[in-house]
Amino acid sequence: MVYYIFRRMLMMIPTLVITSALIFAIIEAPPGDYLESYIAELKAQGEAVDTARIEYLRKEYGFDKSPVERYFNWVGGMFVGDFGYSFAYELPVTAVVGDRLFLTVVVSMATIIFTWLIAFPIGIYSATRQYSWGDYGFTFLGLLGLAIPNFLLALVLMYLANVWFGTSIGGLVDPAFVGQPMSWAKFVSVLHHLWIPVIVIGTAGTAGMIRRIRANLLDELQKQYVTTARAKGLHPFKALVKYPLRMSLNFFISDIGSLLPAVISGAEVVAIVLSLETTGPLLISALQQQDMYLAGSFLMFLSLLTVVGVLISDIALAWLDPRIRLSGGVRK
Amino acid sequence: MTLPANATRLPHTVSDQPFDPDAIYKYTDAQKALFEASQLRLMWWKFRRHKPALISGIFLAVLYFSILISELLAPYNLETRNSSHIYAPPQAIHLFHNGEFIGPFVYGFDYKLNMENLKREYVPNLEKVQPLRFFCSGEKYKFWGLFEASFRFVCPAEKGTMFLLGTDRLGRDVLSRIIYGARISLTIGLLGVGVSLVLGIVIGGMAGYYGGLFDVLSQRLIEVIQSLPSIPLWLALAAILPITWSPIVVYFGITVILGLLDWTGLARTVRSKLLALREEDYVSAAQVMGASSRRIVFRHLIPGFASHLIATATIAIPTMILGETTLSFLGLGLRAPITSWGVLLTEAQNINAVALYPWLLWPVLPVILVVLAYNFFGDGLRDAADPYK
Amino acid sequence: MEEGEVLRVNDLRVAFDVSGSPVEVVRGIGFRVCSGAVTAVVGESGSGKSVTAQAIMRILPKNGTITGGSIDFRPKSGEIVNMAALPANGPKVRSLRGSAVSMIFQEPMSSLSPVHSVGDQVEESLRIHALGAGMSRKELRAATEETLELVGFPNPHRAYDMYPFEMSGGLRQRAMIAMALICRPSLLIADEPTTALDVTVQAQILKLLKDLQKKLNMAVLLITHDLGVVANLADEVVVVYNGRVVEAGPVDEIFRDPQHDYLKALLNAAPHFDMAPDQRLVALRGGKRSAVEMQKHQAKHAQPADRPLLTVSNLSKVYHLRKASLFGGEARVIRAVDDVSFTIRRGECLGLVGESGSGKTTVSKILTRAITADSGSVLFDDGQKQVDVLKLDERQLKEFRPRLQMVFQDPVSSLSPRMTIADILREPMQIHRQGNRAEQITRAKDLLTSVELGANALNRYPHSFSGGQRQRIGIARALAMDPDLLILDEPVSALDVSVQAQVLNLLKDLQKEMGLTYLFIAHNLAVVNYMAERVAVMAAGRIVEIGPSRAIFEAPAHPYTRALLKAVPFADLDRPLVLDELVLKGSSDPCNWPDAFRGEMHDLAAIELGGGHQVLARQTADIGEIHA
Amino acid sequence: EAPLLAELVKAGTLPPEAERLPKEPRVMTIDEATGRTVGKRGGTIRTLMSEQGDLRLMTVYGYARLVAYNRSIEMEPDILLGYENDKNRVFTFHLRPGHKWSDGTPFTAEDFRYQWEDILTDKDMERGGLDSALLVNGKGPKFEVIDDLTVRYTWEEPNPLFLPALASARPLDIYSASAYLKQFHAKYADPDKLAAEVAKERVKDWTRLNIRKSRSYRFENPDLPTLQPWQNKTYSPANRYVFERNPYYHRVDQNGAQLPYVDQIVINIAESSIIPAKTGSGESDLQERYLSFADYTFLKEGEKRNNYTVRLWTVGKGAAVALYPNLNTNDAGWRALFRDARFRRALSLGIDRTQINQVLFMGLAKEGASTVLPGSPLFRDELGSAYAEYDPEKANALLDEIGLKRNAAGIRLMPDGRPLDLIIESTGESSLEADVLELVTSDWADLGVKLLTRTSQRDIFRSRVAAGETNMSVWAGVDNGAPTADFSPQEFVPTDPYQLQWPMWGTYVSTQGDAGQKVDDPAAQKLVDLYKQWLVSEDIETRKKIWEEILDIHADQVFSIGIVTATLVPVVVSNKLHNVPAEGISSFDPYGYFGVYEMDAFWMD
Ligand SMILES: Nc1ncnc2c1ncn2[C@@H]1O[C@H](COP(=O)(O)OP(=O)(O)OP(=O)(O)O)[C@@H](O)[C@H]1O
Ligand SMILES: Nc1ncnc2c1ncn2[C@@H]1O[C@H](COP(=O)(O)OP(=O)(O)OP(=O)(O)O)[C@@H](O)[C@H]1O
Ligand SMILES: [Mg+2]
Ligand SMILES: [Mg+2]
Repeated sequence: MVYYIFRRMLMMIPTLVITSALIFAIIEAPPGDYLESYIAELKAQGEAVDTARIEYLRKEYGFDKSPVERYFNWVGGMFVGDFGYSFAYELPVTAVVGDRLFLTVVVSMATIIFTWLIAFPIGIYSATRQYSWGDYGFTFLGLLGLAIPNFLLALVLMYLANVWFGTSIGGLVDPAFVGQPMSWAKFVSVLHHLWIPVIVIGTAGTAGMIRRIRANLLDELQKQYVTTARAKGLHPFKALVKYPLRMSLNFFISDIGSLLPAVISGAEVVAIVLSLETTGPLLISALQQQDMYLAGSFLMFLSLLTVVGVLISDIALAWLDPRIRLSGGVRK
Repeated sequence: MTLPANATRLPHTVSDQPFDPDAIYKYTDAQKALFEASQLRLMWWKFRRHKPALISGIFLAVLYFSILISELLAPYNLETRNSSHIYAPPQAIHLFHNGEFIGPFVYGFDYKLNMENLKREYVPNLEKVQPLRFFCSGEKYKFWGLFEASFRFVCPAEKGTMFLLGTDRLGRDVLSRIIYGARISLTIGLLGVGVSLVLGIVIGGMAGYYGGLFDVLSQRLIEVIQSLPSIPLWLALAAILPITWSPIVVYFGITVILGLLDWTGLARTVRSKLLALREEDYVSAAQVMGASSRRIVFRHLIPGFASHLIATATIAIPTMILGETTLSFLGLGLRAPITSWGVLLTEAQNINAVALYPWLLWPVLPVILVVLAYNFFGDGLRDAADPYK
Repeated sequence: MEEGEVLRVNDLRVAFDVSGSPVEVVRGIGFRVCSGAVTAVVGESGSGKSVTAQAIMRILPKNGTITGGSIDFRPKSGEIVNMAALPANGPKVRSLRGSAVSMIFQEPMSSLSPVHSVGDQVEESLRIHALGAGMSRKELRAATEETLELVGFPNPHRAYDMYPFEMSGGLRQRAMIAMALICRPSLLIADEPTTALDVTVQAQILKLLKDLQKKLNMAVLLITHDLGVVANLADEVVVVYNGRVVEAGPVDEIFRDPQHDYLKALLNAAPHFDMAPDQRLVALRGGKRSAVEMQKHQAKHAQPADRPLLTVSNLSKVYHLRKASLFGGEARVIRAVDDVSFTIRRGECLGLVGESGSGKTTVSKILTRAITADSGSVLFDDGQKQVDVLKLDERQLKEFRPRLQMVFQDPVSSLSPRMTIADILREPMQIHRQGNRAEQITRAKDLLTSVELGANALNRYPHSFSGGQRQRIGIARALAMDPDLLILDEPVSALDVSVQAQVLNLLKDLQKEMGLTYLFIAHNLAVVNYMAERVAVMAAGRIVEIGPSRAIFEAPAHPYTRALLKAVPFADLDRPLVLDELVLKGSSDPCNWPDAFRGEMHDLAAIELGGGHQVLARQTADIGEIHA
Repeated sequence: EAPLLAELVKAGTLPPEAERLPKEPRVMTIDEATGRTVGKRGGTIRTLMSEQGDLRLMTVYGYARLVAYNRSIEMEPDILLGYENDKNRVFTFHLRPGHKWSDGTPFTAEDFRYQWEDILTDKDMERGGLDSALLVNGKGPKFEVIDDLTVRYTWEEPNPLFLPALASARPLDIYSASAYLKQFHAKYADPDKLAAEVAKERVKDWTRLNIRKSRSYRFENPDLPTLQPWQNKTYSPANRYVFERNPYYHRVDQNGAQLPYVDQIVINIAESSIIPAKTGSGESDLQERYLSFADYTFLKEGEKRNNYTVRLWTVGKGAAVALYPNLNTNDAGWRALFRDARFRRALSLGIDRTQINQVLFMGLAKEGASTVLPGSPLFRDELGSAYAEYDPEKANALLDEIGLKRNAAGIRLMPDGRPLDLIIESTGESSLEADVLELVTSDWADLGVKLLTRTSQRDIFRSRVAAGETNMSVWAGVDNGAPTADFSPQEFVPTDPYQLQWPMWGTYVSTQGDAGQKVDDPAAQKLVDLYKQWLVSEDIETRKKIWEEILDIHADQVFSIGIVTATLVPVVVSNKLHNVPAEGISSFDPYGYFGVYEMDAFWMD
C-alpha cells in the first residue's frame, strides 16, 4: 500500500511535466500575447497606444524570448515556489489568487454538500420506488435544473432575490461588507447570497447524480445478495445502504478525482454571471487576457489536485470493492 | 425417528395426477410466441409497457420529423423582422369574440412608444380581430434553401400579426425562431455525446479489462485531460480552429472536440466497473470459449451497466444542447444568422430580458421537454434491456 | 395447524410474470414441518422447490407473487402467523426472517455480497436480531468465528476476514450455512445445503444439523436431490413434480414403498456403487434427440488412445489474500495448488474428487488459463504435437480454445446475466463462426433438449431459472463447442437424479462415440464412480491418491480417501451413516494423517501400488506403512 | 473642514485647511451658469467597476492636470499656476507656491527634474524611449529648471501635441512624487534597503520596483502621493476600493472651501455584465461605465424605488458603429474594390440608417457618416450627410458602373468572378454591432452584396486586421468625436498600425517608413501631407483649414462607413448627488467622462 502510493507519486512527476507543457501550449495557442490584448483593451476604451512603449514592454515581459525558453523559466520558477507574475494585476500570482481561494472553497463545498444531500436521498428513493409519483416528480425537478442554462437560472434568481428580498445583486456578500472582518451580520449576508450559486450550480449536478444513482441502484437491487440480506431480516433501508448502495457507489467514487479540482476552479460561468469573487472568473479573464503566468500556475495547481484526486479515487475504489486490486493490472 | 411426541405421523399420500414426463415441454401459445419472438421484438414489447417512455419516444420522433419541415411549421421566416413590432409581447389565441365563436384568432396590437422610459408599449386592441389562417400561403421561404415556396400550416391574418411567443429586439417571431432552432439543437450537439460515449466506453473498457500498461497509460492520459478545465481548452481550441471556417463548422468541430475530451469521467467509471466485473466467472467462461476481448467487454461486461450508460447519455444531452450557451459566453458558440435554442437563450441572457421581456426565455421550454423526453425514453430503453423486468 | 408443527404450507401457488404473462410454477404445494424434525422436499429440477422456499421467506423475486394458499408458521414464542398474508417487507416478517426462520440458499456462490468480508456478513444476522444485542465487537466476532468453526472452516479466524471470491464453492456454502444457523432459528430452510461439499464435510454438517435439532428442537425444511442425504436425515419426505406434490409421507414409507410413477423413476435413476461397469442409468426421458447425432462433426477425436491427451506436471498456485485493511495487516497466503501432476488419456474420464477447498477448481481454471499458475506445465496433445497450454500467446490461445472447454462450478456467475439463453448458447458458435442465425438457433434448441430443457428457455435470462436448470445451460454451452477435452466442475450437483441420469448418459455417450475426454470434478462419489475410469483425490492442494476408480473405491490407500469413502451417504435406509463414529474433523488435515503421508512436497512422492494406483506418501515409507 | 479630516486636524496629525492649500489655490466658480450649486462637504459616492485595471478611471474622473480642458474644451492651467507657450516651441510652466502632494510634501520643480533626469532620460530606466508626444522628428526637448517653481521645455520645431498630451485623460507624466519615489531609485536609495524592497516585491531589479511604485495613472499604490482630488487607500487585489479625499488638493470653490466636496469614493468591483442590474437596484450613486442604451428602460423602472435618476448623455465617439473596408487587405480582388471610392460610396448609400436608428435607438441617435460630432466647432452638416442617405438605386447604379454583374441568385460577382461575399470581422462583444450588422445584411442583400459576419477575440481581431487578413471590420468611429482644431487629426490620417481601414499605411507612417506599406492612394497620401502640415502649423486658422480639408476628403472618400452617431448612454445619478450635468458628452478624450465636468464639485446630501 505504502509502496503503491509511493510509486504513484513518482508517476505523478512525468504526468505533471506533460500537463505543464500542455497547459503552456494551450495558453500560448491563441495568437498574440498579453500585450496585444492589453492594447486591444486600451483601444476599446478609446485610449491611445504608444507603439514604442509596447515594444519595450514586450521585451520587459519576455515575450521576445522563444516559447521554449519561457516555458522553462516558468516551470523552473514553480519548482522553487515562484508561480510567476500576473501582468494584469501587476502582482505575484499567489497574491492574486490567495483571497479568492477561500471563497471558492466555501461556495464549492456548499454546492457539493447541497448536491449530495439532495441527490443521494432522492436517488435512493427513485430507485426503490421506481415509477412512483415521487420518482417522476423528482426526476422532473432535477431535469428542470439541468435543462435551464445555469446563467439564465442565475440571472433570474438573482433578479428575483433582489426584487423580493432586497438581496444585493451578485457577489457573495453585500457590498457594504466587502473588506470588512467577519461578523454575524456579514455571515448572514453571505448566507443570503450563497444560496443562489449553490442552487444554480447544485441543480445542474444533482440531476445527473440522481439519475445515475438511480440507474446503478436499479441494477444492484436485483442481485441475489440483496435477497440474502433481506432473508437475514435486515431492515430494507439498512440493507440498501450496506449492500446495493455501496456497490452502486462505484461510479461515484471512480470520478471523485475530478472533484478536488472542481472545488477549486468553481463553476466559472455561473461565477461570472453572479459576479462571485471566486477563482473561476479570475481564471477566465486571465485566459482571455493571456495573462499567462496567472492562468498557467492556476491550471497547474488544478492539475496537481487532479492527480492527487485520481490517486485518492483509486485507493477509495479498492477499499470499496475488494475485487479491485490497487495495482489494477495484475491478472488472477 | 425424531418427530415430536405430540405430532401425528404423516399419512403417506399419493397424488392422483398421472406422471407425465413431458409436462415441461408443454407450452401455452403465449409462451410459444414469447420464445419464438426475436430479441428486438421482446425489447419492444417491454418498452411498450412503459407509457412515459412510449410517449417520449413519440414526442422525439415528432420533433425530429418537424425539423424536416420547419419552414412549413413556422409562421414566419427565421430572419423576418417586423420593425413595427419590436419586443412585442406574446399574442394569446382566442376563439370567441364578444361571445361569438370565430375560430382561432388573435387581437392586433396598438403600439405606443413611451418616451418617459423609452419602452415600446403594446396593448391588444379588441377591435382588431385577426383570424389565423391555416394551410395557407404565407411569407415566401426557401425550403432547405433549395426551392422557393410559400405554403405554411398556419399564417397570420393578411396584414395581421401572429406572435404567439412574442418578438425579440429586432421584431423577429420567437416561436418561429424556436422552430428553426431545433434544426441545430437537436442534431449537432448530440454528436459530441456520441463521441464521448464511445471513447469513454472503449478506453475505459480496455483499461478496465486489460489492466496493465494500457491501464496505467490511459489513467495518466485521463489525469492530464482532467487537469485541464474545459474552458481554457475551448479558448485554445477556438484559437486553433482555422478562422476561415464558417461558424457552423467551427461549432461542429468544437462539439466533436468537446466529445473527444469529455470521455474521461465515463472512462474511469467504466474502468472501475470492469475492474470489479472482470473477476466474474462469466468472463472466464467467455475467455474459455475463445471470445475476443472486444466481445467480452462489449457483449458481457458493458451491458452489465447499461443503465448507467443510458443515464449518463441522457444526462449529457442537455449539457450538449446547452453547451453552446457556455461557449457563446466565451464568444465561441454559434452566432447569428445560425439559430439554435442555445443562441436564442444566449440572446436572452441579460437582465433586460428577465425583467422586461420574459417571453424571450421561452426557448428554455423546448430544451426542458427534450431533456425530459430523452430521459424517459432512456428509462424505457433501460427497462427494455433489463433482464429482471 | 396441528400440535408440534412449526410450519404448514397449504395449497401454495406462486406465479411469475414472464414478459407480461403470468406463469404459474408452484401450483398448490402443501406440506408440514414439525419441530425437531426434518421434512425433505425432493423433486425434479425446476419443479418449484426453491420458489416455495422463497415464498415461505417472502423473498420472491420482484416478478413473482403468491397467488394462493397459506403459509402458517409458529415461531418459538407467540402465535401462529400466516406468512403469505403479511406484507413482504413489513416489520413482522422482518423480525421473523433471519432469527426464527432462516434459509440456506441453493447457490451459495453468488448469494454473498462480493464486497463484504464473510465474517461481516455472517455476523450481521447476529447484530440485527436480539441475540447479538449488548455484545461487544470482540464477542460478536468470537461468536461468529465459533459458528464458522462449527460449519467446518479449517481456519475460522482467517476466514472471518476473507471475501467470498477468495473462497472455494464449498467454503462459501459453509459460510452460508453459518449465516443461517448463527441465530439458532426455530425453522431452517436448507436449499441444497451440501451440494458443494465433499462428503466428509457434508457428514459434518449433517451431524451439526442433527445436533442443533436435538438441542434446540429446530425444524428443518430440507430441499435436496441427494437421496442419500434424505435417507440419512429426513423424517418426512415430500416429492414434488412440476409444481405439485405427487407423493408425501414418512421417509421409510417413501423409500420402501414408493407409489407414484415419478417417485419410482426417481429412485431408480440414482447411480450407486454397485452398478455393473457398463450399466446405464435409467433416465426419466430418453431425450428428444440423440445427443450424439447433434455432434455430427468430423471424426477428429479418433486419435490413438495410447498417448495422454493432457499431461499436467508440477502445477502450483499460491493466492495472496487481500489484507483486512488497506494499510498493513499481515500478508496471508493460501497454497491452493501444491505441485500437482497427473495425466488424462484420450477418451478417458478422470474423476477429480477431494476435500472442498482443496484446489480442484483452481486446477481446472489453470488448465483453461482462466487463472495463471505460479509454476508447472500443462501439455496438450493435439494430435501432431504437444502444446504447452500455459505458454500459448493470445493468438495461439484463441485457436486452441475450442479444444478444451469447461463447465464452471458456479452456474449463476458463469452465465452473463444480461444475455438470453439463446445468446449464451449461440455465443460459442458465433465466436467460431459456425452456421447462420437460424442454424445456430436450431442447434441451441437441440442442445437444450439434450439437457432436458425446453425451447421456452431461449428467450429468458439466466436469473429466471432454477439452480439445476442453470447448471444444465452451462453444460449445454460447453457441449456447443464440441471440444476434445471437457472439464466439468460439479456439473450435476444441482440436478435431481433423474435429470442427472439423463445428463450423465449424454456425457457417456459422447465419450464413447465421439471420444470426448473429461476431467470430472464432483463430490458425489457415486457419480464419479459411474463416470470415471480413473479417479484422483485431492486434499490440501495436493493429489494424494490417483488410480483406476475401482482400485480407489475398493482399496483406498490414503487416509483421506478412506475417510471420504466412509462418509458417503447411501440412499438406503438400511445403511445409515453413523455420524457420531466418523472422525470427521481434520480428516483432510495432514496433521491427522499417519506419519507416512505427512511432510513437505519434496519429501513425498507418488508411490505406485500397482495398476496405475498411486498414493502420495513419504518416499521412505514402505508399503506396509501405507496399508496400515 | 471636511468631515473626514476634521478629527485629524483636531488631533493635530493634520495641519488645518488653510495651511494645506497652496498659496494661490485654483478657485472654481460653481454657479447657476453651469447649473451647479455650492455644496456641502462629506459623503461617499459608490460606483461600480469591473476590474482592478479600471481604477485608472479615477485618474480620469479626478482630472487634475497641469493644464486641463474646461467644458468648452478650452485649455486652462489647472495644477499649474500658469504657463507660457511660445509658438508651440517653448513651454514655461509656473507652479503654485505652497502646493503639496497628498502626503504633505511640497510639489516643486524638483519633481519635474527627477522625472526628466532620473526617469525619462535615465539609462537604467530605459523604457523604450521618450513618449511620442515629447518627440518632434525623433528629438526630445531641452529641459530646464528655472527656479523652484518654474520649469521649461524647449523644442527646435513646434510640438503641438505637448499640451494636449498633458491635458489628456491619460496624462503624459512629466513630474512625479520625487520625495517618495527616491527611496526606490538606485541613485538616491540605500542599496541594502533597496535590495530588500526588491526582494519583498518579487521584482527583477530596482528599475522595475521603481516603475511599479510610481505608476500614478493606474492608481494602484496607495502610498504614492498624488495631486488628484481623491487618493486610493486600498491595496490590491481587492473587491472594494476606497478613495479618500486629498487633504492638500489645490482647488477651492468660490467660497474658499477646499474641494472635492465628497469625502470618499467607494468602488465596488463586479462583473461588467451585472453592473446594469446592480445599478438598477440602487447599488451605485454615479454610474456611466458598463451601461448601454439598451439598459435604459430597465434602469428607468428602478428610478423611484431606488431613488436615482437616469440621464442620457451623448457618446463622444465619431460614430457608434462604423464599417472599415481594409484598404490594405491581402486579397487583391477585394483590395482593388475597396480602393475604388465608388464602391465604398455605394456600400454607404445602401444602408438604411433611419431604420437602424429607429430599431435600435428609437430614433434618438443621429444617422450619418463617421466624422466629427455636431458638438465640435469643426462640424458641418454636409460632413455627416455625405453618402449617408439611403439610396439603393444610386448605390446599385454605382456598383453597375464599376461593372459588378449579378449572378442568378442576385449576388454580384467580383471582377475575378467570385461572388461578392463580404466577410465582416467583429469582436462579437457588443450586441449593438451584431444587430446593426444584421440589419445591414438585409440592406446590402438588395445591392447584391452578401454580408457574412465572423467574430474573433479582440486581440485576434486586431492582429488579423493589422496583418491584412480581413476585408472589412466593424468597430466604433473615431474616439474623439468633438475635436477642436488644436487636437491632432491623426485619427483621420494613416498614422498608426491600429487603424482598421489602413493598418499597413498607418504602420508605414508611424515607423517613418521602416515597416508597413507605402501609402499609394492619392487621397490618403493627401491626408498624410495635410497632417504633416498640421504638425508644424503655428496658428489656429491654418490648423482649422487643414482640419476642414481632411474632413472633406473623408466625407468624399468614405474611408470608413459610419452608421449611427451621437448615440446615447444612460448615466445613473443618485438623487442625493448634486452638480452632475443633466446632459453631457461621454468620452475618454477630451472629456475624461466626468473629468471636465469637475467631479470634485459633485456633492452628496
Ligand atoms: N424469476 C423467475 N422468473 C420466471 N421464472 C422463474 C423465476 N425463478 C424461477 N422460475 C421458474 O420457476 C420454476 C421453479 O424454479 P425453482 O427454482 O423453484 O426450481 P427448483 O425446484 O428449486 O429446481 P432446482 O432443483 O433445479 O433448484 C423453474 O421452472 C424456473 O424456471
Ligand atoms: N481468488 C482467490 N483468492 C484467494 N484465495 C482463493 C481464491 N480462489 C480460491 N482461493 C482459495 O484457494 C483454495 C482452493 O480453492 P478451490 O476453489 O480450488 O477449491 P475447490 O477444491 O474447488 O473446493 P470446492 O469443492 O469447495 O469448490 C481455497 O482455500 C480458496 O479459499
Ligand atoms: Mg432450486
Ligand atoms: Mg470448486
